[in-house]
Amino acid sequence: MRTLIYALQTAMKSIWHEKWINLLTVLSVGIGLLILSSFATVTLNVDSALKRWAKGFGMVVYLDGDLTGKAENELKRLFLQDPDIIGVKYISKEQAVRELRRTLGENASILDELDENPLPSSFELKLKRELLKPDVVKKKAEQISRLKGVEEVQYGEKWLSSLNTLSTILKTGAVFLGCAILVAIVFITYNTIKIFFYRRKDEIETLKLLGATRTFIRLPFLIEGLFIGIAGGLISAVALFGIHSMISFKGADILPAIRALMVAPPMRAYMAIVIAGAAMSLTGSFIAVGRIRY
Amino acid sequence: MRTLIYALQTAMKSIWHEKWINLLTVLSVGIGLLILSSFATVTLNVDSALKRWAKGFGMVVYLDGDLTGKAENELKRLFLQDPDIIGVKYISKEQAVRELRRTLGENASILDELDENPLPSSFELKLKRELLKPDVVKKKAEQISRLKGVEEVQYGEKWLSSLNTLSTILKTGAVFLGCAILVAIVFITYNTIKIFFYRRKDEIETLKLLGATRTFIRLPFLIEGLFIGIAGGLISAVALFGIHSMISFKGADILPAIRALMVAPPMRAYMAIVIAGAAMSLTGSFIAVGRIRY
Amino acid sequence: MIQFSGVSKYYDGDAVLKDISFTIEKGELAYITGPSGVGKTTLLKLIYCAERPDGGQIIVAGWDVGKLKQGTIPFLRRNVGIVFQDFRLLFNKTVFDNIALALRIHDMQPREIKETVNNVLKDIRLKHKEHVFPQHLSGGEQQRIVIARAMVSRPTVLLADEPTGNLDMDTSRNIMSLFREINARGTTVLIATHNNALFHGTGRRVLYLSNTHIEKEAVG
Amino acid sequence: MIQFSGVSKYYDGDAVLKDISFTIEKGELAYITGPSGVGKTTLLKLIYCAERPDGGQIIVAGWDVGKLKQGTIPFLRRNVGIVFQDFRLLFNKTVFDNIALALRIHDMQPREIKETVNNVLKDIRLKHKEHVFPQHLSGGEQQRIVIARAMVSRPTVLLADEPTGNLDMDTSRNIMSLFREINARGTTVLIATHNNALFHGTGRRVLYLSNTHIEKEAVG
Ligand SMILES: Nc1ncnc2c1ncn2[C@@H]1O[C@H](COP(=O)(O)OP(=O)(O)OP(=O)(O)O)[C@@H](O)[C@H]1O
Ligand SMILES: Nc1ncnc2c1ncn2[C@@H]1O[C@H](COP(=O)(O)OP(=O)(O)OP(=O)(O)O)[C@@H](O)[C@H]1O
Ligand SMILES: [Mg+2]
Ligand SMILES: [Mg+2]
Repeated sequence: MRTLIYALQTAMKSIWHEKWINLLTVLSVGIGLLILSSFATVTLNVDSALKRWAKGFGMVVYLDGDLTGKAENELKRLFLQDPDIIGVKYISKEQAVRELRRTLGENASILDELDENPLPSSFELKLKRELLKPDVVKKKAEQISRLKGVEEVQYGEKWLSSLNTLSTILKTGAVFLGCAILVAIVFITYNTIKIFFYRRKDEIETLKLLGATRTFIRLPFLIEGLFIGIAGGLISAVALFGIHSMISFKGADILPAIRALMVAPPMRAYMAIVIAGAAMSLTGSFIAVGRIRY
Repeated sequence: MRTLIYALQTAMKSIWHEKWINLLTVLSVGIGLLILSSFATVTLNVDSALKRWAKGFGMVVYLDGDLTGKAENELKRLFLQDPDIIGVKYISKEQAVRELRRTLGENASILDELDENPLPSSFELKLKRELLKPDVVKKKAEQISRLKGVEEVQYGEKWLSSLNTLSTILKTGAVFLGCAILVAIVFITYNTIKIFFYRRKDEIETLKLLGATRTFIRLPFLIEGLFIGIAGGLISAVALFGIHSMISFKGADILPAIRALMVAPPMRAYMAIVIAGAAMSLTGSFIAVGRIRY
Repeated sequence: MIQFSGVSKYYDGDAVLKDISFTIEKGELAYITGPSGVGKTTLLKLIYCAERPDGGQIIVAGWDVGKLKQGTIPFLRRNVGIVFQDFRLLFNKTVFDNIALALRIHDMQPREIKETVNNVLKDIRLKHKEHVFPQHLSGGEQQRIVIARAMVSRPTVLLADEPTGNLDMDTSRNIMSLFREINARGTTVLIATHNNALFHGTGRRVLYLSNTHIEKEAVG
Repeated sequence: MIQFSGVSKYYDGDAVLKDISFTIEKGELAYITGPSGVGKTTLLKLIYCAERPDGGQIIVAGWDVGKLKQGTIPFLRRNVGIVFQDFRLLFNKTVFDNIALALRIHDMQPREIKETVNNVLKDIRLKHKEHVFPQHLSGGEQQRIVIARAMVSRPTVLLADEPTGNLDMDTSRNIMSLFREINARGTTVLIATHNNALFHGTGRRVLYLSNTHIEKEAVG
């Protein structure tokens, strides 16, 4: 108990005495954590955006112009029974024209001149999320296009594969960057605690000879490392919150949808940053202090 | 001269002897430089993309349907004389229909049913780059819309202001991140060199008493710092090149335009990374070694 | 209290101590002497477990020192006060804190520490240097601080390695009487020195070390 | 060679040396003595500019030491060999490299360094410990290495602070004859010690330091 108090005193003295180097360490750790957590947030956001898009991803099945209502119903039943398809939406010729009119906007007046509706009726199918892999979708589309009464199947082939690649790239990048920064943070703390350790090397040698236990020797360094990690974590949590708020505030001017789209890191995530910082710094300190041999 | 050789020997010995900590320092410096240069590259790319878009930014001036050819020519002359306008393109009713046809794609057949062309003729104006500020463009648009024979002026108001904000945010972010990482890199080297310095503190005190000059004492540390910076810079230059190649290769699958759009960092930029790394690390070492007082 | 039975110690294949046996009883004050490089410091290091014997058995205050586990070593050392030949003072702590440290390690209460340290500073006549840093002390003053630190925790065994190497005759006499005082209070004291003057006429036991073995044992 | 004129030195307001004047001629071998804490080390430090005088003038080998610029200090020190009371050996270098360092600082060629160091190692009878690290040497052996390092660069002035504190009588005599030899080759030698036996009967000049001033000057 008195050992803990003494260790706290020693750590506090050292933190104050070496305030500049400690401050820089805390800032470096904070910057590292901030980059890490920002990148994680971006990945999270992009991924959730991708998921949303994927959710909205549909296949459009254009029907033969001369298909009877009965045949159309038959097809609909078929689609509804298919376990891979989770959503079936029928779009009649009339709805198709209305949509085109909306797309044309100002120029919609040209449609008034038409005598007959040239657009086909269609189904919009939604596939199960699990199936949204480029090749699976392609196979499904071919399968459907071979059905009787189906004129053509359209889907965003390019986009689907792009989204998949982008998501993979981002996640791989996040893992790599994460590891790199993790190592860097552990190392930065290691480095600083090692400096303190070397500064007190003679002292430690003497303490050992005077009968100090390992805990007595190590504790001040570990406390100091813990402090650095927590302080760095807090700084980066605050900074992340600030940046996030700023972007969702400023960003809303650019793209009003951004506010709805953006996933805010939950409270737990902020705590996780601080805890991660503490854990990394503590690890660094542990390695820096090393095995103490008498 | 012999001092330099001896310093090189000492530095080399230290680099080898402390290879792990040196490796970690080099990696940390490399990661920092990589993040910095990646961000700079992204900013550069986004900025250049923005500039391209801005270059393509045009105002569309729709004309009254009943305007005579002479009146149209009069307007054109007016636009050509305006120093703010650098490009004037006339789009006749017929061209407008052709463009719409292309936009409609498959559904273009509906246009066949039209007896008369309902689209107005128009001018596409390009403004000087310097004027592409949201409020300036707005004023210009109002001014033009007041001209006789002009039905309406359209331009991407939203987009223009978005691009501006995005560019500003990115540049500010780059500057902030740049400073933060610069400080972090200088600090990481400082830290490592300081460890070496403390390890040899007794040695240095003794060297001073034996009559060693400041250069003799300092040189090995500076050489070691320089080595760390150059190695870190090389690592991050190679990594940046790799990532860039990978993205422009993989990315081309997603968005073929990406290859044309992407600005590759020039050879000079890679050299700059190495030099910047060396400079930062050298600065860190300099601070770590500090003023030597006898 | 200290018992060597057939102890040997080799450095890089060369024997420094070979088959050494002797016993220092509880409450004794004894000397080890011999020329430079004979192994006096090595012998003391074996006692406080800074070196391990290559053969034989060492018992100190009931501990079998040669077989001590790493984690147990601190507890042996708390019973052994050491005056190091190379001082080992902490230059970033004041004289007071240097001595107090030995007591902090013993988990003593701050108030008690203060009193005890002040007393011992008076004993070595350096109370006025209490708040000074060791590097601002003369060699002799530093030596006295080391002695103070070794005895402040009232160890059961006190080892002193060349405790008067930096002291003039007057101060030496003063220090030696301090050792006698500590010894009188029950502490076993073992002093390593090459200075015959220290033990001449004291009537204490002297072990003469010479070429890896104890050449003779006599009364000083 | 060494000339003090009215030199004073205060530490925290207390005078350690006050209005001290003396001259050591070129080629002389002299002693400074006095009890522990009297200021012997301080006086030597003033000579090699580790401390600055608070008054008076010190001339060493033609340099006005008190007014030396930071950048010039190394060049003074290359002319002064020092045997430190606290040794200051480098524990991460072998005995050979410790001594060679003094020559590297002097920008000597590697081949020449090797020869010179080997010769001096023979002089102090530690050639067999050439590749050993200092922490593996006994106190007395370390002391001899420090002496070797101080004289290997053939300085014009040699300062020795308690050079026999860790040595037995035999080794001490050996070391003292080394000093006489160096002196005979033309080096001015100044030895600070509290050990009267060192200068008794040598016929050399002895300065007795006592309570901030030179109490008397006599022939040993
Ligand atoms: N760690 C070590 N490794 C190798 N050799 C060592 C080590 N420690 C001591 N020695 C050698 O062992 C011998 C005895 O050393 P020790 O320090 O015990 O002598 P000592 O009697 O204390 O001498 P002194 O009076 O000079 O202090 C010396 O020759 C020394 O060089
Ligand atoms: N840097 C310093 N700051 C303050 N006081 C100092 C400093 N250096 C020495 N002193 C004090 O000055 C006095 C003289 O010290 P010095 O080391 O010169 O003595 P000395 O004659 O060498 O003694 P010894 O024989 O014990 O080595 C001592 O009382 C010491 O405490
Ligand atoms: Mg010894
Ligand atoms: Mg002294």
